[in-house]
Amino acid sequence: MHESGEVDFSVRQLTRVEGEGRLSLTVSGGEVTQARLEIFEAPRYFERLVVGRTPDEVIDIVARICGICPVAYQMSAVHAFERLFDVALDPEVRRLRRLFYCGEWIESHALHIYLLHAPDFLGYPSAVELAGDHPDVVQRGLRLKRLGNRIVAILGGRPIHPVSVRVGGFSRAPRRGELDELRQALPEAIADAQETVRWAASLEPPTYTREARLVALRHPDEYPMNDGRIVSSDGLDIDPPAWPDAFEERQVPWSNALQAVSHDGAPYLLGPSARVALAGDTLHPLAADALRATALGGELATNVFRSIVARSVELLHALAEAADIVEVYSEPAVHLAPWEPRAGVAAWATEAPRGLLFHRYEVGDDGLVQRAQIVPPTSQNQAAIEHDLRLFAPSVLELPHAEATHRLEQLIRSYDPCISCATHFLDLRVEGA
Amino acid sequence: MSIERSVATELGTGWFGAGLSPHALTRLADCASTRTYATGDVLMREGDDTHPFGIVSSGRVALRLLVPERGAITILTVEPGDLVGWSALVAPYRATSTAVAVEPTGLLEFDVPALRRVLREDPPLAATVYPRILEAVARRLGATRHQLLDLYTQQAEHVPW
Amino acid sequence: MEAEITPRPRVGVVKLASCDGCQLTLLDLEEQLLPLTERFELIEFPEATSRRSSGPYDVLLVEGSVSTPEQLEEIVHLRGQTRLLVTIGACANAGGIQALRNWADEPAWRAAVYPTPDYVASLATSTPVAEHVQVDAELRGCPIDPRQLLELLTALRIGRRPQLDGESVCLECKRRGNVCVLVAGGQPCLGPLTQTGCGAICPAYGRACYACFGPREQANVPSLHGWLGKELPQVQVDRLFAGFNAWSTPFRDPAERAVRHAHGNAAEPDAAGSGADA
Amino acid sequence: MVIAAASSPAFLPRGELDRLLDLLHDDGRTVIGPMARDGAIVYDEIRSAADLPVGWTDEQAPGRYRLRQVDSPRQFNFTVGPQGWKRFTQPPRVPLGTATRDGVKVEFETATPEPRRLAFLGVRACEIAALLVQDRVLAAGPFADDDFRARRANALVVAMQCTRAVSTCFCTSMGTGPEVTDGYDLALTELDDGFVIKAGSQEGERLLGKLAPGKADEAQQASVADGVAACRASMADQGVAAEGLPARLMDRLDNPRWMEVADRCLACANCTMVCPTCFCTSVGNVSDLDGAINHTERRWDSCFNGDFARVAGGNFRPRRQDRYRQWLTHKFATWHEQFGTSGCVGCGRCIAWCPVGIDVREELAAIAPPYEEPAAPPTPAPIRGAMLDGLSPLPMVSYSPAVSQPAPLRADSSVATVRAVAPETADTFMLWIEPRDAALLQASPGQFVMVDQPGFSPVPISISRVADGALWLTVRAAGAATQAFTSLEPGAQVGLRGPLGRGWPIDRALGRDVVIVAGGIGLAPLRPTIDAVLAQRDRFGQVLLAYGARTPGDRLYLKELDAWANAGVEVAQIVDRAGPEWLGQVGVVTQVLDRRDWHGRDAVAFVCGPERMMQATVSALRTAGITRRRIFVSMERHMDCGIGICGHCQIGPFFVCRDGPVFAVAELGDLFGREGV
Repeated sequence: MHESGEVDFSVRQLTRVEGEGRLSLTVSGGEVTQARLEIFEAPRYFERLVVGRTPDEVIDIVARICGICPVAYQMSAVHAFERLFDVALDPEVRRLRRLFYCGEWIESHALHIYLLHAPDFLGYPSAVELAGDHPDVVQRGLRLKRLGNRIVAILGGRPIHPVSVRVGGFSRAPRRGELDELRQALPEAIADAQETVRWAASLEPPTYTREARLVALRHPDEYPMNDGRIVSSDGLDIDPPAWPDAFEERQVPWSNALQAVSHDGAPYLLGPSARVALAGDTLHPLAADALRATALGGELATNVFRSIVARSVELLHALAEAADIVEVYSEPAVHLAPWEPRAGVAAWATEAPRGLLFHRYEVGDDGLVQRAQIVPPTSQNQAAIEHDLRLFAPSVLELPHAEATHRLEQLIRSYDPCISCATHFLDLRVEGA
Repeated sequence: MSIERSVATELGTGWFGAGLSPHALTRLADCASTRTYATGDVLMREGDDTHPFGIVSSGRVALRLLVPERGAITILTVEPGDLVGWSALVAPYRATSTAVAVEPTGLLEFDVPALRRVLREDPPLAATVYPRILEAVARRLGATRHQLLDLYTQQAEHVPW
Repeated sequence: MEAEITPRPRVGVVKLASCDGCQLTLLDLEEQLLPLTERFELIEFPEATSRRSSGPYDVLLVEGSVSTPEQLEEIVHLRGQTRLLVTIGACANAGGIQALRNWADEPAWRAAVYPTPDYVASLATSTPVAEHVQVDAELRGCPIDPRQLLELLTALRIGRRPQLDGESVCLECKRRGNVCVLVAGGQPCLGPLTQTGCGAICPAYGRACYACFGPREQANVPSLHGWLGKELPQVQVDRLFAGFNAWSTPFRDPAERAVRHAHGNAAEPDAAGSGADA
Repeated sequence: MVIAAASSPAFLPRGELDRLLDLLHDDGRTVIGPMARDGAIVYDEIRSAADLPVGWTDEQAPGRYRLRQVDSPRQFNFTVGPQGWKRFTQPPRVPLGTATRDGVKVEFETATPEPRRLAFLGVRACEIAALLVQDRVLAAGPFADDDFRARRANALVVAMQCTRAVSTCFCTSMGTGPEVTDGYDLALTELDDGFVIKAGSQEGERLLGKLAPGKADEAQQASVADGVAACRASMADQGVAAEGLPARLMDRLDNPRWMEVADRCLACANCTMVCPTCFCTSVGNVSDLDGAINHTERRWDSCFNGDFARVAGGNFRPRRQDRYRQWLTHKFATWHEQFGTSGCVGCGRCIAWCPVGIDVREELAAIAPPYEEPAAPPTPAPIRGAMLDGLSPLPMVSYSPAVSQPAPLRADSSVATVRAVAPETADTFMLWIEPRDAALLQASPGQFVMVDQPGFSPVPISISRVADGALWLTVRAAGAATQAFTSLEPGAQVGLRGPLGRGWPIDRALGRDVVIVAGGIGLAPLRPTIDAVLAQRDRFGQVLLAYGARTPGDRLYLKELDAWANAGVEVAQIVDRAGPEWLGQVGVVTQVLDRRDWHGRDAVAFVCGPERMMQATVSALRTAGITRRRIFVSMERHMDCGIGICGHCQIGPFFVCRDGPVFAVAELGDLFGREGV
């Protein structure tokens, strides 16, 4: 149909993702010759901003890398330092840290499922229009999102860039009574989340399957968040600080975000789909049942458009686990364990809502950071996204332009990319043979 | 004779002449005469090298400056009892504004060269006259300062919308 | 009811160099979100909607600092498209944490983070929006406070002056009944110099305020700096100001000393950097 | 009864303290007492003696407070913490009411206080003194705060005498402690094994009767006396020279030390927040998205805030040094004139909790040291009611001083309807409103009203005339709220509160010459006086109206100016600048007064306009022979909320909204025209 030679499709900036990116895709004679996700993040040099700062200052600073998942950044950093300094956490504090992370997962997943992703499946430009026809759906999403924010706010003072995470625990632990509000709200929220899984599973995805290399944390007796080992679908199993032994960052001319790949250059996939696939056996019973009921288990890993289901299952898991934690919670004996700085390498990875988040800090004798490396999930998923686009593009080229580009945007949104970066365009350029 | 006397009497009644010795009054009266201006008459123009100096006895004189684009702005009015044209006694003896009668105005006007001569020749007289002129000028200065403050304007608080 | 009779102001939400947290605060208004969209027309908000508009806007909420050549062009263009421009958050108001590079050797930093620095286009500085175009109002904070955002929109709608106090954090801290972490805890708290609006969160959570709402009017930095300097080394006190509002005028001197102390001023030998150390 | 009991103290063994708490609980009281939390002693709910901070003691110094555990059975082994009882008698936030708007209709609903029954446990002598100061400030006279009254009436005071002091304590020099002398229901003194207890009120008697403790033996009474004496002795060298301090302080308003301390002061307001007597507040609005429902709340504010003195006419205390001086002079000097007591009780909180350790004792010693012998006479502070001296009263309009001019503390506006809105000049307009309550029409010339639009802060507006059932208001569209008036349609409703304040003493002008000098919009509050004079022109001597405006176009009431001239008022108009078409006077308003002479004439002057204009006018009038006691000025530009006790409009010992806006220049003394007061 493009016999007239060069046809130039273009749509405006990629929307409903945190941050913006541009994709340029070149097709010659039906062959995709180039598929690039171009990230033009205005560099903010966080790896340098943390140099010369104390561990606690670093925790405040790295949160600002992302307004959607600040807790993840605080968690990877605080665990890295606590491991280097051999800080023994009060078990209640460890539980609070999980509750804290649950809060962010709930807020972030609800945001993406209902406000960013759902409009794709139901054909609306945004949740605002969606709310016009399906108010109950959007209200449910907002209710869930609000509860996630409340959890983070109760523990950390505010939902965005919370303030209480310190090396050794929290600057303040909530009194048991302060969690009553959550005890009351969680049962209804769990019901909402169960409904969310059913509803998400009923959304018709484009047909597209592929095998991908999956990577996630895995812990013998809890669903991966702050703790565990890095495992992959092809047998990798390492301690988080060993991340650099298995992966590396490389820079490509078209992106301000470094891309992470295996040393052999192979892309890999992080996030809900990967976690469900690699650690599904540690899901909360309620989440496991809901997942089983969808009968989509296998497809979650092979059809990226189904990530919304994986995300919903994790949303339910986070709520169910949060409910368990607040039920048994009692104020920790020591909410802030004492610690002494020590020179060395502090490295750890935790599971951000979007996938594995690796931090590595070189700490000097003065206890100040000398060097830092931060590898966000999206920069690790980049290569996988480009790989997927390459495979998926041919199947949409014959579609009407609007539909084709919509599918491509949807594919990218399925990854819930978190790229705090500057404004650019998604260009779909097709050159005739 | 009778004219001079009336001039002297008139001099004596205003604040300017009040307290002046009979001698002083006569000497001043000798070089003064009454004169009337009709509404709209121009007593002097800004920059005039020679211009009248006198005491307004009735009516009102407007002192104006010409501002490009805004036309003639009245910066001060001279009321009965007040001096007009004081610059005639102070170097460079050039009119500092344009003076226009905005009402039929009576002026007790001095023969400036004569007055200057008298003041030069009679230091004691000068010593009683100049402070009075200084007082008038000082009062103008004070008034002008307050006008500069633009007291009655109040800047509205900034509301972005 | 009012919503129908009055025309809906056309609102845009855009970002420069930032973390998205401040614009996310709009979505975090949750139960107010849909009522708001009935009263304001969100014509541009890429993070939330695929419906786009390049203006003109009645109100434009701008997040983020100006840190690339493109952003500089963009903000000048956007100013021309909007009646009111409101900066939201420390990045837009003061340059953000990334403004620390304003005292450092930017190419060296770039080299330290990126193996091939030339691929990256970036200005040497990260600066507040107000350094480039006129700003009509600002919401402080890293991130902004949802109640203040709501007050701003409400005031805009009612036509009143938004009630955004310029007082110190201490008043709200005391109203809340917190115990002063500086006087009773010996923690270096910037609350006395910091503009209120957050609700005195940090002291309420047992830690010192780190001035994420930026300096308040007539912030007496030298006095508090001197007082804290009696207990702490100067570099440590300086570092307190090298935070999310480091580039704000009252904080600049100590912040600059802190950055220079941490980085020196030249490209460092190790600048080939962590980005490549895999 | 009380006396007898007080004279024969009893002893309550430590173990039986819970019996007292149970008694209080049985009376349905919530007991508030000391607790160790977050590194300080704070006041919170005490369920049993176990909640008390056993073994904790405090160390305090300028800018420093530390709690320390010591080996002691005592439960009250500390002095005052950061919080005063103010927290419970005048809480940080108090809902005032709700204003609703539905189309043109408005409604105002005032919140009614329903305080809990409380018992304050462990109230120190200085804190009792503070409660008594609050009583004078918030509960005495017509400006009483109902909310405070209710809370205070519901609180029982269980005092605790101090047997130790810290370095920041100076109650002895302020004469407020350490002995507990009055203002309590029960008073305890802690010994190692228990408490010596006495009653100080009928209620205390009753409780003591139920408690039925044994008598305190000599040894116990002796150790109480010794303990308190030792406490007093320990404060010997850490006081304030309070004798004659008010006059000394007001005499040192220009001391360079004010600038020096301003260099250290952070203006963070902590001193005022922890001060048990600081009472300043502000009113905030919380509106729904449409401004239809607006909740107003009153919250703690501070004279250290940059915008605290931002009132109708601008910000009168822009500099830190102005604010520190305002606080210190009010607390230690003008407070006496306002409330017959010092505002300071010597608790030392402002010293300990100042983030940079500013010590008021040091500042007072440096700024207002005792006079060298021979004592130089301090300039007398302004005299209240000075305006009445030398003016024989003649009955007509009864001229009422502030105290008989009650104004409600709560923002309970009543509904009024807009009859018409019309432009008057380029930036001013006329607003005619009909109050639903006719009482609001009973205004005397010079008074003002608060006009309240739901969602906006109320605006003080001087009444420019009361006629045919409406208030005539002349408004300058200067801010958002006044701007909003311009769009009001006839029939629209607004809230109205007042008439407020002390107006022009027209009755004092009977049989005398009257000089009225108005600058700009300052003519508005003076128009009623002209109306009053013309109503009985023959009862006054010569009447001069000198009216200065910026330009001819900025003059108000053009037609009336001519009418007045024809009715026997000499109307002299003068403008700052004019074009050639203007044939009238040009210059400043004082030129109209130049060379006029009222010496030996019986004249009274009424002046209203911008500060500088009033200053120039007053000096011109004095030159012309009218004394400061016969020159009355309206400080209307200082007005803010018209609540009578918020502190925003304060000038020296006066709250302009209730003591003014009209003052005799003699009353204001050298505060008139002074910068930053």
